[in-house]
Parts: sequence; structure tokens; C-alpha cells
Amino acid sequence: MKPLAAFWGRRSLNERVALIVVPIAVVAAVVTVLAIVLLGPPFLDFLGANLPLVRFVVAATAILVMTIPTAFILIYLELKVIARMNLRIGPNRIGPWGAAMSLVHGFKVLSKEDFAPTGADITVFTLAPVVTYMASVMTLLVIPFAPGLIGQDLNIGLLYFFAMGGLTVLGLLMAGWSSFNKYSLLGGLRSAAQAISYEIPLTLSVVGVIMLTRTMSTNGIVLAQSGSVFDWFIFKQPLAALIFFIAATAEANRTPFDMTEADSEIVAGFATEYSGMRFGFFFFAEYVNVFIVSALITTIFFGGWTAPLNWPWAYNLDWFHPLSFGLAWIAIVPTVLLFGTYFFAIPVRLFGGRSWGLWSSLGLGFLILLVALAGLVGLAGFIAFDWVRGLCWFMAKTYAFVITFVWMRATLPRVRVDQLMGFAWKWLLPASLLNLFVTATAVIILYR
Amino acid sequence: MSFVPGLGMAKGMALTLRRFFKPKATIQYPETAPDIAVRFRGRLQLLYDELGNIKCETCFQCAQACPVECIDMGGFDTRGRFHVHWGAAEQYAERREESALRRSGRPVPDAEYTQFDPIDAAAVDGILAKYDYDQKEMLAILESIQDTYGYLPVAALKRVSQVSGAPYALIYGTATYYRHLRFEKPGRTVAVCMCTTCLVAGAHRISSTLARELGPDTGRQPAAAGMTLKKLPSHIPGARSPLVTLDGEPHAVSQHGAAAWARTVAGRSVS
Amino acid sequence: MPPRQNAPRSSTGRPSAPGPKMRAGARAAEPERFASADDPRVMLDREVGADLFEPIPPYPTRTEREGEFYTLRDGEMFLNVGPHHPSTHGVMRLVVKLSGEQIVDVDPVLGYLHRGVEKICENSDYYHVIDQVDPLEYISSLFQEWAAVLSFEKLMDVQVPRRAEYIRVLSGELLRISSHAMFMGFFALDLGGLTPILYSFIERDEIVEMLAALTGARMLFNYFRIGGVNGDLNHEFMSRLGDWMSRAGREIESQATLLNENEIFVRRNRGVGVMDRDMALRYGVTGGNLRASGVPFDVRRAHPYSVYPELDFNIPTREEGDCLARYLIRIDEVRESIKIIDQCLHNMPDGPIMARLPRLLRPRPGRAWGACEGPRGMLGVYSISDGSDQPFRFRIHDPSLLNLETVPALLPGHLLADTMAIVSSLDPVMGGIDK
Amino acid sequence: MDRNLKARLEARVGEYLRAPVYQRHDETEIRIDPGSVPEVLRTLHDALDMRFEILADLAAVDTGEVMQVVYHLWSPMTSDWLRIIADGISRDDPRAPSATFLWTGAEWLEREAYDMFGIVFEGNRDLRRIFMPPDYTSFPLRKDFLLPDDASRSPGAGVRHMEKAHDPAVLADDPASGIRRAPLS
Repeated sequence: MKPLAAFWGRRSLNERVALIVVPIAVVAAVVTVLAIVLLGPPFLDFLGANLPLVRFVVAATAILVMTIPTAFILIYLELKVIARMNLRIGPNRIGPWGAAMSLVHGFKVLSKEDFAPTGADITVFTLAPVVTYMASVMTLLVIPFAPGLIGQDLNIGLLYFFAMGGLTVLGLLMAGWSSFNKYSLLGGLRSAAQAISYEIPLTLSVVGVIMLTRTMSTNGIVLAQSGSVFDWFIFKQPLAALIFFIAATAEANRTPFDMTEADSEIVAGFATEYSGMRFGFFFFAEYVNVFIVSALITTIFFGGWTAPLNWPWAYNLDWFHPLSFGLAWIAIVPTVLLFGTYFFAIPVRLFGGRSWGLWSSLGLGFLILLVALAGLVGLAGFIAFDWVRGLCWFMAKTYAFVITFVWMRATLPRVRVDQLMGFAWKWLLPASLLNLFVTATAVIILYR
Repeated sequence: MSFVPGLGMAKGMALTLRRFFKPKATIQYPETAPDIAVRFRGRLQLLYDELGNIKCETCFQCAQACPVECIDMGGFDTRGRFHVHWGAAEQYAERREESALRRSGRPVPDAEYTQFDPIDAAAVDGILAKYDYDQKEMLAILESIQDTYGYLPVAALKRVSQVSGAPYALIYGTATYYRHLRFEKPGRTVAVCMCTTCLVAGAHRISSTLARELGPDTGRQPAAAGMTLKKLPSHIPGARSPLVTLDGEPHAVSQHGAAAWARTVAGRSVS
Repeated sequence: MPPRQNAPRSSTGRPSAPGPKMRAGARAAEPERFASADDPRVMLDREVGADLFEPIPPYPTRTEREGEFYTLRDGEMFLNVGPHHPSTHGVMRLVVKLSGEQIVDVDPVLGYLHRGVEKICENSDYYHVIDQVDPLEYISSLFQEWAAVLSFEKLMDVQVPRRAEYIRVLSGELLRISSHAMFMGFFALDLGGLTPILYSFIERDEIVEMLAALTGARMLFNYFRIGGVNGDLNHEFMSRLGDWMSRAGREIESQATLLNENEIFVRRNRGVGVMDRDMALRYGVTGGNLRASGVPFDVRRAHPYSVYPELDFNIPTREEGDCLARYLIRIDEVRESIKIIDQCLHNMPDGPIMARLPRLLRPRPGRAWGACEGPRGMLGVYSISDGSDQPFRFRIHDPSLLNLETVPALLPGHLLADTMAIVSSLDPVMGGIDK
Repeated sequence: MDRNLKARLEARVGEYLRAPVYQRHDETEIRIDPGSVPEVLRTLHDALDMRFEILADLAAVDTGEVMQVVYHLWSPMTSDWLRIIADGISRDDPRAPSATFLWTGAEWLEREAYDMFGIVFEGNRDLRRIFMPPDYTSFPLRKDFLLPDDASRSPGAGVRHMEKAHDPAVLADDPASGIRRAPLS
């Protein structure tokens, strides 16, 4: 023992670290390689054996992960758009054009203390944000982003969506009740009442579409409008589209229907007592809701991922199959990088002025080259793979509606509670029933 | 409200959409400075020179120019005179504790502020009546006040300015100009001049001796009963160095005799 | 359960010097109280002790009215709107008694901003008073100065030069516009509109910068003097004013397009908080709120006090007396003010801007009441002189106090959401109310 | 000033006046007993040639010897402000009739007067402190309420401590208490 201790004592700090780390690293590497070699194929077989389950797990994880950047983008978008609309600049300090603002928001929310008021029902209080967030995330499962790119193509997709939308309100109600604050209570009850009265026109307005398509699967609805622009249901069901838009605004608690956190009346509504990441969940859930609602409007009435114009020349680029080049890649890659860099660097060096030295212009040229390559690959994908195309169109339409929601928030004042209810029951409900009746008649007359 | 439902909202939406593309009203401060009006008052503040000394000479011209007399003097500046402040006394640290103490009704222990103590102003009124409230007689008035009280209480000066209507600045200027008018209660203050001549003559050693004898530190309230040890703001012209004053009168104190002198002044027995 | 008013608190709420002694007996006969949803002990769970909750109010009630207000019937609850609430202007607290979202009764609690300005003014001489009253109505502080100065000038028979009067009118009307712009912005904000407040702040900022060029301060201009104004018109001010006049009130007009026809906005305000003529008079409401209920009372015309008789403008009135009328009145007044500014610029006389006054003011003993028309109504100052250089009594009358007093009468029966509409349509400024 | 108004006032409320009608600048001032406030206000408010229907202000004044309640009224019939001074309210137990029977808005003004001066307005249904906290015990705007440190004159004259007894007898022989008394005109 003694010589070992002496040996250890003579080693310097780096040597000691190396003595510990290196063997572990070696062992770990060996074990990994062995595991991959030995267990890899059977594991893949296992995955392949029960593919649907794996697919579901992957899809759920992907969607859960996807909500975070979505919420960030929406928050930043709202900050910027509203700011510009009331003649401000908005966030412009953090990141380029303040793009990192919502990221910093996230960190702030994470680093804040979240406390529960005395007298609050802690379990419910803690559970509420999670319920809200999970409910809104789960609705994303049935949204067809692109052909084949859908979480789970349920044949009762719309029903599932409305059910989950109801759950969101449950979360708000829990929050309002458990916060032990009258403002929160008012907010929660308001949200419950609002949801109850707006679920009905929301659902009824879609029934017309369901009758026309004879399916409740969102994918099926999109496929039903994939013919031309005039197959979109906005043209067949304009009234339903309007009703759905209004009701969806109320469903997502957006201005002018943001009763639940009417900041000038009930301080922050259900979220009054929330802080830190608990509040962050509500915050994210709100924006995810906005995204989902816009996505659903796109899916049901604006043809989902179908392009407004068809692409006759969208032939497949099979000749450009990556493997068809074989070992030539070894020559192609450096050549392209080298000459491409020079190609873009030369004009920078020539016309960039004195500030661009040799290396800086070369670096810039390399960056430009990377961007150009990325663009090329994207364009190729856009042309070659229809899911890329579909995704692009879907996102374009959805964000158009997101911006519309933000625009409304920037413009309109808030509706009073009773007027909100009155509007739902006196106008939206009869209108949706009328729409339903007309559609039914048309279906009976035309499609028989 | 228009007859077409939603038209009003549509107008609003159109306006916001147009504003979306309009130039923005934001002034990005550090990059583009806002154009501040020439007359803009901004914040009042005192200037300091490169040595960190306050530039204010306490000439009171600002106090006299201020139309609403919001400029006020208190504390002490580098020349041992009052310091310039703005606004109510409660805003400034030394005065805040002063007025807080006074609000509590207890006597204020701080020797620096004994001169702010309230006084029985009846005598002042009598003196003023004697001089017929004449501002030109200010020096005589102040002298007789000092004869009455033994020193010049600030309260008395304020009283004078209230009753006679003379600006406080004028009275205060007069009081600080003449050396025989003093603000300290007699029998209290020992001051050592620290001018170059006196330092050469060993003023520093004297002051440290006095400090050791009289109390802990210059400016604070020493251990010896009611003695205050100060730096003399400026050398009295004509007085011989080293210059030590007791309540403003110069005393001849040598380096070696300082300790004994201090004990005698403090009223202790000479060992 | 013991009645909550008789919480075991002694020695509170009872003035030492003469107070309402007769109230003591009144508390014996008070209605029997039920357990209500608001009662903490009902909603309480185990680990929270009952001592967590103060009785409401935490002192024995002082009047029958208070006792009757703080007694809950079944299904009612109290809601503290303010002092920290997004839409209370200043630090105002409304204790609202709700059943559901319906308002049963309101009890405004004032004094969170009380500085005792009257006492301070009585202890500071006539020159000081002007900047002591500045922060009272901090949104339109020139008018408070104006009232004080009017009263003092009556007190000491000062003749103000015409140019000074014109400058006063000019700056005053500018400030009126900025104040109204802020009102519209905050009104829309309380109704949930995000954008108008920023448009109106653009308008206000131009005006305030302009006035900073004239007076030297953006908010608390200490500009009016007894017998004139502090500084003469300067080039910078005139150039800024010229730029502004070319597009005067543009932002306010843009708000008008944003809100006036907006269905949501109109539906929320039409017929809400209706204050009819008699009620407005009984409550001593002044300013736009009074004119919105059909009484053409505007001190500028009813009791001309400056060069207003020479100027040509009219007093807009409306008959409805609801929130919408109170909002629209402001827009009309802005247009009138722009007319007045135009006239002031056209016939601005030359001459001195200050009357010659002694350095120390000692008016003869007497009393004077000066009143001027602020953006929120009649601002009055009643000052008594005892011959010394300080006002013996300096009484400030602020319109917002009486405007706010109508709230307990207007709110009951409305929804909680209407609280914001009504209160902010009355446009109170707590700085002036609490003095 | 409006001479005609003076004549009308003497005709209407002549018997209540305890001093001749006083007119200066654009103000007409009458001085009455606190007891006769309701009749006078009612008359001025209802009489067809008066119609003083806007209550401009209700102020309380502490002259050092007595308390006053001062009403300012405005009427479309005259170009003058009318000032009614209800004079001679004792400082020891100040009581005055309330004006809320005519102007409901006077309620808060009277609350303010009570809060600052301790004048009890009989008939005001809700007479409690309005600005000061409920457990506050003194009346700040009285002349014998002395400021802790008075901002304009500090340091010096203003430094006395707060809330001496509201007893003029005590304060009379206290030289340091600069209690100011108005010349009663």
C-alpha cells in the first residue's frame, strides 16, 4: 500500500486527473463499441418488430420538444409585431434584432423563485400549469404538418382535439381555484364559462366540414382539399370558417376575448399568484395554443399542407442520389469547399473595401458558401420531397394566422364578460346551426 | 358606430397595419441622444474640481437668485463653511437625522448641530425692535445678538430674516464675514491651523497631542467635557504660527506645552 | 360568529379631540351577519391559522355607513381593487363588494398619497407655494399653479401684463391637450387596448418637450409667477410649437379612428356609468364629466379669468352622460384647445411678462378665491392672508376629488369590468385628490 | 363686482347676516352663523333670482380663536363668486350643520374638513377620516398643530416637535409656539 501512496503522492495534479480519466475513457469506448457491435442489430430488430409504438414515442417526444422553440418564436414575434404596430421598435438589444429576447425570457422565468401563497392548495396549485401545458401539447399530435408528418393520424382527430382543448380550461380552473386569491378565482371561473360557451359553436362550425369530407381525421380533411385552391373549405364553408376563427380566438384566450387574464380588470386572472417556471408553463401554453389554433384553421379551412398552386415540374431527383457518387465524394467535397470559398471571397476582397483583409474575406466567403449550400440543399429538398414542400406551405399559412392573432391583439380592446357570453349564445350558436342546416341540405341535394 | 358590423374594427386594423410600416418614434438612447431643450433645468448638482474639492465657494448668489428659495445651505464644505443643498432639509443625510431627532423631541447630541437648536426668540425680537428692523444695521444687530446669547444661533438668524425681511443669505454672509461673530457656543472649540507655515512650525504634532489629550479624533466630540477639536479653515492673518485658537481667539501654544495647555483648557489638573 | 366590526381593537379610530361621539351607540343595532364565501374561516384549510386573516376593516367601524358597507350578506365578497392594481390611476384603493361579478357597493379608500401640501404651503411664503402645489395634479401641474397664482394676484391686487396672460393661456392649453391625450390612452388601456396609450404618449411627449423648452421642466414646470410668468417665449419653443401645429392632435385623431367607431369599444361604454344632470350637479362634478351630462359649465366661460373673453372657442357639451360621452367630450375639447392655441399665436401682444413686485410679498390681510378650468374640472384656491409673508390659510380645491366621489353612486349594478371603464372615464388624478 | 347681487342677497337672506355684505374684485362675501347655514344654502340654491346650484368649494378655516366653514358657490345669474362664511364655531367642540342635504358631493369635502380640523358636520352620514389613517388622533391643519421641521425655514424656526396638546390656553403662554392668529375682519 505504501509504495502506491508514495507513487500517487509524487504525481502532479494533471497526472492524477489523467490517471483517473484515461482508463475510464478507454473502458467506456471499448464497452460502447462492443455494445454497438453485439447488441446493435438485435436492438434494431426489436425496434422494427414493434414499429408503431416506437413511432408514437418518437412523435410524442418530437412534438413535446417542438413546442419550446415554437413558443419562443411566437413570443418574439408578438413582441416585435405589436411593438412595430404601436410605433415602437421592440426588443433590439439581445441577439440580432433582439431575436434572443424570448430565450432570455425563458432563462429569467427559470431563474425566478416560484412560491405558493399561504392558504393555497399546493398540489393543485403545482399541478395546474402542467395540466394546461400538457393538454395544449397533446392537441399537437393530430395536426398534419406535411404528408406523412403527423403525430398520430387518428380517425377521430377533430374530436380528440376538442376534448384536449377542454382539458386546457380544466388547468386554468384548477389554477384559479387553488391560488386562494379572488382575482385568480374570477379568472378561472371566467375561463370555464367562456370555454363552455365557445366550445359549442367551435364544434358545430366544423361539423359541416365533417359532413362534406365524411371523416374526422385531420389528415383526411387535408386530403379532401388537396385538389386545387377551390377545394379549400374556406370557399365551401366561409361562414363556418368565420365562426371557427372567432370561437378559436376565444378558445385560445386571445384579445379581444382574453377574459381570463384581463390585466386591467382582474390583475392577471388565474396567473396572478404564479411566478417562476409555473407561470412559464402557462405562458408557453398560451402561445402553443395560438399556434395550434392557427394550425387547425389552416388544416380545416385552408388546405393544410396543400400548395395553392400545383407543381407539375416537381420531378424527383433520383439521379442526385447521394450514394450514386460513391468514392467521388472524397474529391468533390474539398474541391467544392475550396473553389466555392474562393468564388465568394474574391468579390468581397475586391469590392469589400479596405476593411476586408485576405483572411477575413476568405472567412466571409466560406460563410456565404455554407449559406448557399444550405439554400441549395433546401431548394433541392423543396423540389424533390413533397413533405418538405408541404411543411413549408403549412408553416407559411399557420404563421400568417398567428400574425393575424397578434395583429388583433395590437388593435382591439377587450370585450366585457356578459357581452362575450351574449355574443356566443345569441349570434355564434344560431349562425353555426344555420350553417350546419344549409350544409346538410346541400349534401343531401348535391351528393346523392 | 357604423352600420356595417365590424367596419369600425376593420378601420382600426387598417390603421395599425399602416403604422406597422411607418417610421418608429423610439429614440434609442445611447446611440442617438435626445435633443434636450436649452432651457431644460435638469438636475441641480454641485461641481467638483479635479482634486475632488467642491467648487462651490458658498457665495450664496444662487440662493439669492433662486426665485422660490429652494436652495438651502447646510453641512460643511471644504473650507469648513456651510455646504450647499437643495430643497427641504429632510432630504440630506446629516439634516435628516437631525430633524428625525427633533421630531422625536429628544435633545440632539451632535455638537455640530447645537447651533440649529431652537431658541427663545423673544430677545431677538427685542433687539430687532431696538434697531427698528433696519437691514442696514445688520452688523450691529448680529453683534448684540452675540452679546445676548454668547454666539449666533442659526435659529436667531432665521428669526431675523423672517421678521426684518432681509434675505437669509445677506444675514448669513454678514455673520460669516466678520471673524468676531461666531456660530459655536463659547468654551467649546479648539482649532488648530494647518496652513503651510503652521505645519512647518509643528502644527501637526500639536494637533496630535491635543487630540490625544482632548479626545479621540479631530472633528468628533472628545472625551474631555464638551471640547471639540477642529482644523482651522484658514490662517488668521497676522497671528503667529503655530496657531491654535480657543473659540476663535488665538492662543500661543508651543509644541512642548501643548499637552499641559490642553489639560488646563480641559480643566483637568496639571500633573 | 362575532360580528366582524367589533374586532377586539381598542384606542383606534377615535379622535382625541371632539369626534363623532354619537356613533358609539349606533353600533349596537347592526344587522345580523351570515357566513359568507368571503369569510376566511370558510375557505380555510387546516394548517393556516385563523389569525392569518385580519377582520375587515381591521379597526372598529366609525359610521353607520361604514358598518353597513363592511357587513357581508350571503354570497357577497369583498375585492380590494388597488392600491396596487394595473388600472388604478395613482395609488387608489376601491374596496368593492361583489356578488359574483356584479358590484353591490363600493368604498373608496383615499389618502395613500397624502402629503399635507396645504400645511406646507401655509408654512412657506408666497413664492414657495407655487412650486409646492406643482406635484398635486402631476399630469397637468400648470393649472394648479394657475389657480394659486390667480388667488394670490387677487389677494395683492396685481395687474398681470397681457403678454404674460397670453403665454399662460398658450402653455395651459398645450398642457390641456397633453393631459387629454394621456386620458384617452389610459382609458383605452383600461379597456384592454394596448396601442392607443403609445400613440397618445407620442403626442404628449412632443408637447412636454415643447414646454420643457419654454419652462425648463418636463413635468413639474414651476413656471407661473405671481404677476406673470417665469420666462418669455424663446425660439426653440416657437420652432417646436410650429412643427407641432402643422400636425396638431394628429395622434389623437388616429386614436379616434382606432376607437370611436370600434364596436367593442362603443358597446363597452355606451350607457355605462350614466350620470344625469341633476346627479352631476348634486355631486359638484366639474369639467368634462359635467359637460358630458349636459351642463355647459366651464370656468373659462362661466367665470372668465384670463384673456379667455377675448378668445373665440366654444364649450362642447353632450347629453348622454355615460362613459362614451365623457370620452368624446375630451376629443372635442382637444380640438377647441387647438383653436385657442392658434388664436394665441396670432394675437400674442408684446410687452413685459412680469409685473413689478417687491422681493418679499406681504399682502394686506384679506381673503381671495381664484379658480381656473383644468383638464379635469375647476381647480380652486382659497387663500387667506394675515399680513405676513406666508398665506395664513391655503385651501386647495381639486376637481378629481368630487369626480371620484360619484364612483360609489355610479358603480353599483355594473360588472367588475365596468369599474375600470367608469373610474378612468372620470379621469381622476390621485396626486390632486390626496393633496 | 355685482352690486345688484348685493341688493338681492340683502333682500333674500338679510336677516341671517351677521356682517354687511362684503364685495371685492369678483367675489361677494356674506358672513352668517353656523346655525343658519341650511336655511341660507337652501334659499340661495332654490330662489329663482339666485340659483347658486354649483358648489365650488367647501373649506374649513382655523383662525386661531374660532373655526369657520367657508362655502364658495357659483350661479349662472351673476358674474360673482359667492362666498359664505359660517363664522364663530368654537375650537373646543366645533360643530356645524352638513350641506349634504343639498349637495351630496359635499360629503367628502366635509370628511376632509373633519379630518383636517375636527369639525363635526351634523347630518353627514359618513363622517370619518378621509386622508389620515383611522387610528390617527389629531387634526393637522389646525393652527396649534406644529410642523416637525418646516421645510422652507429649516434649519431654525421650524424645529419643534409634533402634536402639542390642542389647547390654546397651554399654547398661549408658550413663546416658542409660533401659533399665528388671523386678524378677524
